[in-house]
Amino acid sequence: MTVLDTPAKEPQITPQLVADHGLKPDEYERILKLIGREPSFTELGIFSAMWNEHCSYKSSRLHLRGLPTKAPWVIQGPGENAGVIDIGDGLAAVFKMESHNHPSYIEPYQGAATGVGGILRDVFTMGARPIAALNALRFGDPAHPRTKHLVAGVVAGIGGYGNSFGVPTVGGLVGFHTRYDGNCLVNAMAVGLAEADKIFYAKATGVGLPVVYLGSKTGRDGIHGATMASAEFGEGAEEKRPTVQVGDPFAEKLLLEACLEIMAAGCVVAIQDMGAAGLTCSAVEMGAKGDLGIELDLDKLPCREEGMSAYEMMLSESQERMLMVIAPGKEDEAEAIFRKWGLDFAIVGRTTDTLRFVVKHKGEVKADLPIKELGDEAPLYDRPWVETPKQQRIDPASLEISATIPGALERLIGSPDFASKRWIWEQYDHLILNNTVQRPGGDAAVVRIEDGPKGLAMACDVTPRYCEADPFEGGKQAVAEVWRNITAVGGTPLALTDNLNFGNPEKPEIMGQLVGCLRGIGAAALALDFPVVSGNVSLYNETHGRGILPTPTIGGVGVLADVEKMATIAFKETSEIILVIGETTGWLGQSAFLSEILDREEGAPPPVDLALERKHGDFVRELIAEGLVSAVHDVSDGGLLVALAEMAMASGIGASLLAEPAEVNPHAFWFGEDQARYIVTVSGGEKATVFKRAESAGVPIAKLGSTGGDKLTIPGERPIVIDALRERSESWLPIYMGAGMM
Amino acid sequence: MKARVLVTLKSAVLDPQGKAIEGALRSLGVPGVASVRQGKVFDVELDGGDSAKAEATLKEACEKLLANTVIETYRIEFVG
Amino acid sequence: MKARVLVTLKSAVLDPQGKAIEGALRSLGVPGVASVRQGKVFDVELDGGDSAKAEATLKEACEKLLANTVIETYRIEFVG
Amino acid sequence: MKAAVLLFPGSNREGDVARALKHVTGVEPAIVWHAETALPAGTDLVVLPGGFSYGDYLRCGAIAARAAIMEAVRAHAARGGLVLGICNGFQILCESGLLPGVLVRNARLRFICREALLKVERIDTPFTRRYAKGAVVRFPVAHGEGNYTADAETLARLEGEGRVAFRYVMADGKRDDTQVLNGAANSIAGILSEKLNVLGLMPHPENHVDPLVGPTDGRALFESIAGMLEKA
Ligand SMILES: Nc1ncnc2c1ncn2[C@@H]1O[C@H](COP(=O)(O)OP(=O)(O)O)[C@@H](O)[C@H]1O
Ligand SMILES: [Mg+2]
Repeated sequence: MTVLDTPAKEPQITPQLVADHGLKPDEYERILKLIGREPSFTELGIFSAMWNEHCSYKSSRLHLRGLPTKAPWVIQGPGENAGVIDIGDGLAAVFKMESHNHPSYIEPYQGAATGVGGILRDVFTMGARPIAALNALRFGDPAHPRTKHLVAGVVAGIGGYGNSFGVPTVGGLVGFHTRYDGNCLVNAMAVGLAEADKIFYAKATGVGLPVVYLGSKTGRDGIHGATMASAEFGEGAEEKRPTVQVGDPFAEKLLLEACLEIMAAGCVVAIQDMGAAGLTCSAVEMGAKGDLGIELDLDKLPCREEGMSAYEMMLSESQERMLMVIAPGKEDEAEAIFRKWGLDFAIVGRTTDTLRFVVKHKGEVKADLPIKELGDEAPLYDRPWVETPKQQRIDPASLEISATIPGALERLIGSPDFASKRWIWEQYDHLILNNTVQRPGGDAAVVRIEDGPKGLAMACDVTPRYCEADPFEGGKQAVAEVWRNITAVGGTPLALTDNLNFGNPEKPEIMGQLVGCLRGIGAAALALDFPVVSGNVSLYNETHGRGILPTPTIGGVGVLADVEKMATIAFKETSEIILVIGETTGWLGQSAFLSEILDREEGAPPPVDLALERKHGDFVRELIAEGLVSAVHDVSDGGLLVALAEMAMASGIGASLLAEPAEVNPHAFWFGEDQARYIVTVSGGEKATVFKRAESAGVPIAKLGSTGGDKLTIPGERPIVIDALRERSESWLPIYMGAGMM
Repeated sequence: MKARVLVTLKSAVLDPQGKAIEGALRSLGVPGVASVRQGKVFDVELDGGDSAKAEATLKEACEKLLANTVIETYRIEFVG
Repeated sequence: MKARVLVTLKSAVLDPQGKAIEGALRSLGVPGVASVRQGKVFDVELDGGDSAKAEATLKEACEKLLANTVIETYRIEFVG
Repeated sequence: MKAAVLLFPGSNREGDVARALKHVTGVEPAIVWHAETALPAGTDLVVLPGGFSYGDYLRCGAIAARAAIMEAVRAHAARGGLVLGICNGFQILCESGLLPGVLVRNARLRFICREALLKVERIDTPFTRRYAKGAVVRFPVAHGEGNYTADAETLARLEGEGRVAFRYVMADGKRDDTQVLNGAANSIAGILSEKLNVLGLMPHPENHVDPLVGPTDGRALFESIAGMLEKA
């Protein structure tokens, strides 16, 4: 490939080339107006990177503005590599979630691995040491020919990267639905710990300071899918420009240690990882945020391959790289640290006072652009959208149900969405760092901070079925469920990160889903004092014109004052009283029961009363803190009986349940998905106290039964043997993955 | 019938293993190694002796399983 | 100068990866594969053009690092 | 007791083992960089921690086994000094020839992180003297390549000389080589050198020392070492 080496042979800027860069004609007009001339080839590449959906959020930005992002404990909200919250004792939690959907579909192992790599880098770029990782995965129908291959590859890739890097992967979610057949979702979340007054930012300060490149060398990884395919690059282009990057967790681990070491040594003024759109995005961001210009000399760039052009260097998405502005006089110290860790270190540019982004290569100026306008003047769309039509509430009496209650429970527990995900999380090292106080399988993971007693609780959730039926309620529900899960372990929820996965925003219905979900997320975040501190948007998740289910994954972090007081879902003793907090009306619309047992995805999803969420959650958290309850589980999809079964399976202790109240349809009572509910157990001695407390707090509470035996029994129904239930739960995934897998 | 399938990373794809091995050889004092790239080799025994059929089988195996053509290329050789 | 080093498991050593591939190929409906064994291949670029010296270098590389002779054997080939 | 924990590029459980040593013995171990050529003076115990040294590229432990510091470790072992290799550390010990055999990919080809039951095969070693005779303990495993393999002759010698220190067992306390979680020959989880001063084991005793995060069966291993050295 010599074509790109000689400037004379750089492609002509034609309408086709502009289109291949994903720029619309009016967007190109905007560029011409902004710079007053035709852009060079390299400049066109830079614009395409800065103005694509991924970097500019041009379809979502307008609506993201409505999210609540502030609270007294928020140190850094959206706008940096990750959000930062104060967790007391001089410490901060740094976290974010990010998608790697498309690469994971193409190359599941590397796609998922580099997704994990990217989010870990976002966290340690801020000066935090990653202490936990989570992942939210959505696959197509298990029967779809590609699903098994994707599950195997994605899980191995997440484990392969996280295990080697040395972060415990402590939680997440996995769901299956035919609407993800052509677009799996891989949303990775990382949580780090830093000293609250030692957070590092992308904003550069100081003129004439060295801009330093660190980490692995630059190759032709991931350079622009669209341009790659274009004819100008000739034969063999594909061989030369892989769109999928290969992750190197080993290099990332070294990069982590080296970065934290030079940060501690006071060498770093500003730092930005090279993620999507690599050098372009990171350099522009550092300069623009600091009101400075940046001048890069690409002759100094450490390259993995020969003959790379300026265009390629600016757009490469090679992994495990960082850009920094180094403090005056600290270059040698910083370099020595990087050399010790065996990483590349090169001064590739300097800050200027010109507010220009200048790129030089082989004695030529390849780009000279106004740095602030590159970001600030990016297109912003108020795309047309239509509201999702409301659906009717489903009346349980109208349903024809042949399944018995025990039969329905067994089917649900053995179904892909509910079956145990042990096969997956056992491939993740969830114990490294020796702080995992609550392992996978509970409501939220809990990770001890340093030697304790404080801990962080974290969880991610979303119910896409709800979001599709009613984006606003679905958005609220996703936030509420995360908040509830953190509460259920005894945590005080502090802040959330969101990962908005949707179809094509140019379709008004899809845009309506995005807008609706964001409003719901905003409303819930506000009502629950659970601000949004970071996030990511992934649009165009569509195949053959059909979008995925709207999937705004929410990841939340909360704090526990004392992990010894943490609650878990397992029943602890026999003869304890089982109570449900919150009201059970038997809401079956969009429930798992309706979908899995009756094969209908219909009706309005359960409404979320945010005031009740808060009241009930605060009440449960108090009970936990005072040690009044022995087991706690939030009630979410699958309803009461699934929650009870999970508590029983986690302990091996069964329960004798009372008959459902006469006014509620039995199936609706046991499987309905009313929100704002928790199941708790108390000893006989504490029952009166808890009831009295509930009454004075105005919280509905009712007895469901008592623990004991090795079965779940409901009057008039066949007993459900816990061991057999557990066997169903544990066997689905291994059997599914077993046949013919590598 | 015996065949050998070589699966290697495309030339522009990062090969972290190869890179680590280069470094190790250098520090072990093995001289003169300019670069190393690591791949996989599959020694395959096939039923029957029809080499055209065997080639077709192996090609199918590569496309479906042994190689991910997004990042890897493969080569089929007959050994005897 | 280019060379290729093949590192394969000794025949007495169990190869679970090979076995898994056999199974996977069968369930994918690829016919006629009797057995598969997986190994590693290293494509090595060497400085200079002296093939005797290159061979010595590679032998040293294999003995010192590339193969674990407890379970593996190696083979050096020159490609051109 | 003076302990030194080696640090290779890509090690990642060095902090866990250092913390466990501190927890049990009250003394912070020294962290020793792989490029050093000598151990700190007076080192009693060398620990090769878990992790993915050099990314586990090529073969697990292969590149680290050739690191500069390993000469010093060899000399320390030859003098009868204690060496403990956990997980990747065990792999490094095998690759360096300090222990026989090799650890290959788990039989089911997947990484596996879970609690495992182990039988303590003998309690007359520097690493196990604080365990009860015939004890069955619970340590977590977290590895993708922990499948211990050696030729028949080596296995026979290890068994004959009583050099298997820990063995995976089933819930009933008995070994079942057909069910062992990673496929290890003779259900071997850990082996000793001839002089019993070098122990390599795949599971992680260092992750089971603190009641807040799980069982505490790993403590006795570190207590054994510490107690042994105090007496000496
Ligand atoms: N849905 C969202 N909600 C809140 N903040 C968001 C959302 N999407 C993106 N952000 C914020 O916008 C900034 C840029 O995001 P992104 O481009 O994904 O970061 P990076 O360049 O690190 O990958 C980040 O601070 C991120 O937290
Ligand atoms: Mg970032």
